[in-house]
Amino acid sequence: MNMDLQTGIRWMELFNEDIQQNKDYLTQLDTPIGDSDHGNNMSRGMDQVIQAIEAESPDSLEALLKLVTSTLLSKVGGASGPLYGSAFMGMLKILKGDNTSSWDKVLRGGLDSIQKRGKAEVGDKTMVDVWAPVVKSLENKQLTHVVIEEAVEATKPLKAKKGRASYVGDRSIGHIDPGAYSSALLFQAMLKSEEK
Amino acid sequence: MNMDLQTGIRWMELFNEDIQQNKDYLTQLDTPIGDSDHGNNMSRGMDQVIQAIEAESPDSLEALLKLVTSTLLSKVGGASGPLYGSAFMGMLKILKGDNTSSWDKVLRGGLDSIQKRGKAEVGDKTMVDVWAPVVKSLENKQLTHVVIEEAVEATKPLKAKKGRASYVGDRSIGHIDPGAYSSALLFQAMLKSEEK
Amino acid sequence: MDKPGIIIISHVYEIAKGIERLLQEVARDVPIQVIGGVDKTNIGTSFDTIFEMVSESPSTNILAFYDLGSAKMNLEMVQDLSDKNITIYNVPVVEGAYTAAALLQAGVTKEDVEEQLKEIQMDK
Amino acid sequence: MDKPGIIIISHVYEIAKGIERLLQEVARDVPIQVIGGVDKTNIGTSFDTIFEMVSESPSTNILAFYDLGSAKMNLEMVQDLSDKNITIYNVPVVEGAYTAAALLQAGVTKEDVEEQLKEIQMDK
Ligand SMILES: Nc1ncnc2c1ncn2[C@@H]1O[C@H](COP(=O)(O)OP(=O)(O)O)[C@@H](O)[C@H]1O
Ligand SMILES: Nc1ncnc2c1ncn2[C@@H]1O[C@H](COP(=O)(O)OP(=O)(O)O)[C@@H](O)[C@H]1O
Ligand SMILES: [Mg+2]
Ligand SMILES: [Mg+2]
Ligand SMILES: [Mg+2]
Ligand SMILES: [Mg+2]
Repeated sequence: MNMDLQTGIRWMELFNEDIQQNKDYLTQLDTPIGDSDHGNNMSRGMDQVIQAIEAESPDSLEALLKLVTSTLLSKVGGASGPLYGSAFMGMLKILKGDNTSSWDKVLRGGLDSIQKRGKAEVGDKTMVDVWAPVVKSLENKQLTHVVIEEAVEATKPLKAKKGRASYVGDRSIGHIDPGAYSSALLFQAMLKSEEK
Repeated sequence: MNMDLQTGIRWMELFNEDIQQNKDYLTQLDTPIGDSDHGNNMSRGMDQVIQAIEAESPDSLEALLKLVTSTLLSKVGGASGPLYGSAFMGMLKILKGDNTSSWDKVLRGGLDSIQKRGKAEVGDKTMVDVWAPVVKSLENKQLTHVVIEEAVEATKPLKAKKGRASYVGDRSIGHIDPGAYSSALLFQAMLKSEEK
Repeated sequence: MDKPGIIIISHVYEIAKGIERLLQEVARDVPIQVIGGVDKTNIGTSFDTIFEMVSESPSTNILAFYDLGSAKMNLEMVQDLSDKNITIYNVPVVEGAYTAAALLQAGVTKEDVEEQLKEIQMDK
Repeated sequence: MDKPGIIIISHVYEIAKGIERLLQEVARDVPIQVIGGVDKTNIGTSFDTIFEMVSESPSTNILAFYDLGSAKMNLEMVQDLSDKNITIYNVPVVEGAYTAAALLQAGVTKEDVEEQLKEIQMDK
């Protein structure tokens, strides 16, 4: 995966479109096992990201990641705010350490930050259950749209151990995790941003 | 102790006077180890008791106790509301079971109700630390003003195990318990009601 | 109505109303009633207002949550004097009521809710 | 100002304001600041508002309480990015903050308050 400023901006634009289109679905997912706001949270956050990109015209990939970090942290609301904020902060940290880092290394940094912030493990039925297989597949140069779809479907039978879904215990089984779904959209958009 | 309707009304009048005179002191006691309202709580409650006696003219000791029970329960506010309400309810229950019950038996019923409601034991630094020695002394026909004074002073070195005072743990040591003090006023008034 | 309902008793009006909002967001089909303060401005709890709310409640199967011990004592007196089936839980008022509300909304039985609440019991 | 102060982060405006009232009644000399909701009407927590409150707080030695996990994550991010000394307690938000406030008012040290709070820790 070759990520640069232009691809990154394209990534965010595609992700925003998918978020806006899937806003109601994300909210639906967040209803039986949450507080019915993940769609609104992500819609608000990504709308602000696009506005910030237009207003600030970031001139490097690092500047873009910094903008995405602070915007998502401030504007998403809900648990996904600090989590996506941490994700992009973790990605930025890898790039700042070595701006020749491979993209899988950068995403690994993002995943590490999500796990450090939210303390979720694979299998806890969170966005980590999409980030982990996606990052691993990218490390093995085997990331495809199908990997991402399967990762999100695989959250369905899990019992939630983190977040608001964990309060309903066994009743979270049989439902796709909303944050996993928005992360799936993130990575689908990432693949699409290179495909043009 | 011979308690009847007239003595009982005199008891409530004397208790009310003492409560109103000691309102600020009770509030002071409830400040380092509480929320500074015991004086107001008891003042409001006893003022309502006197008003209710004037309005309803109870025609028996049982009717008086019933009036005192429901007024204190409804009007005192704070923990002392359900506790004093339970106390008089317990007293009423003994009298209803056998209206020739000795007064110490009646008060024992009141103490039992306070302990059933609040789960406090002797030594927990509550009103029970005045009720218990007072009831016991009365059973031994040895109740005097000094017994009551000493019981309330004896709450000073105790560490609170119940109520708001228990939240400050060791810091409750060295302070007289407010509910113990208002109960001391109750029993001082009871002795005085017979002394005329 | 035998469907389980939740009541919240707080010493403070705003705490009760705030918990009501928090719970309604995740449990819109669960009957939730709250009382906070002896009234809107004064901190404390009142036997009378709790008894009135319980008596008028359409629920006969009530899960009750409270903040401090004096609220519990008033609740227990209402429990003694009311025909309704009221169970009082010694759990954190916000976190416990939230857990119960989310579980009831998810269709969990009152008995299974109680199993979950046992895990967060506290000395109160 | 090194005197310990309390901050409360709730998902709901009224819960935060209500806890503030409850604590002020028993801890009038303890600095207490609260934030509830992303604003007065919307439920949630905001890194920005928490960071702003902490930055403007006269307290440098802060005991922090929160209701649900997402509030904790925002608090932890503020902890990372602020110079202030902030300790976050995984205790019931009402009962834990009340305990801390009463103890601080009684002159107990922050360390001894923490010992007491350990007894009511919970998975949050
Ligand atoms: N501790 C955590 N670690 C990782 N992901 C989490 C954690 N807590 C919540 N999430 C993710 O956040 C999503 C919910 O986001 P959102 O609805 O925006 O927040 P909230 O639950 O505060 O309303 C969940 O579906 C889950 O994927
Ligand atoms: N569980 C209990 N058992 C017996 N007495 C108690 C108990 N809890 C509190 N008290 C008494 O109530 C008194 C406080 O009364 P008050 O200030 O009117 O109520 P609150 O603490 O709710 O403000 C205490 O001093 C104590 O004597
Ligand atoms: Mg949500
Ligand atoms: Mg939310
Ligand atoms: Mg008091
Ligand atoms: Mg009070």
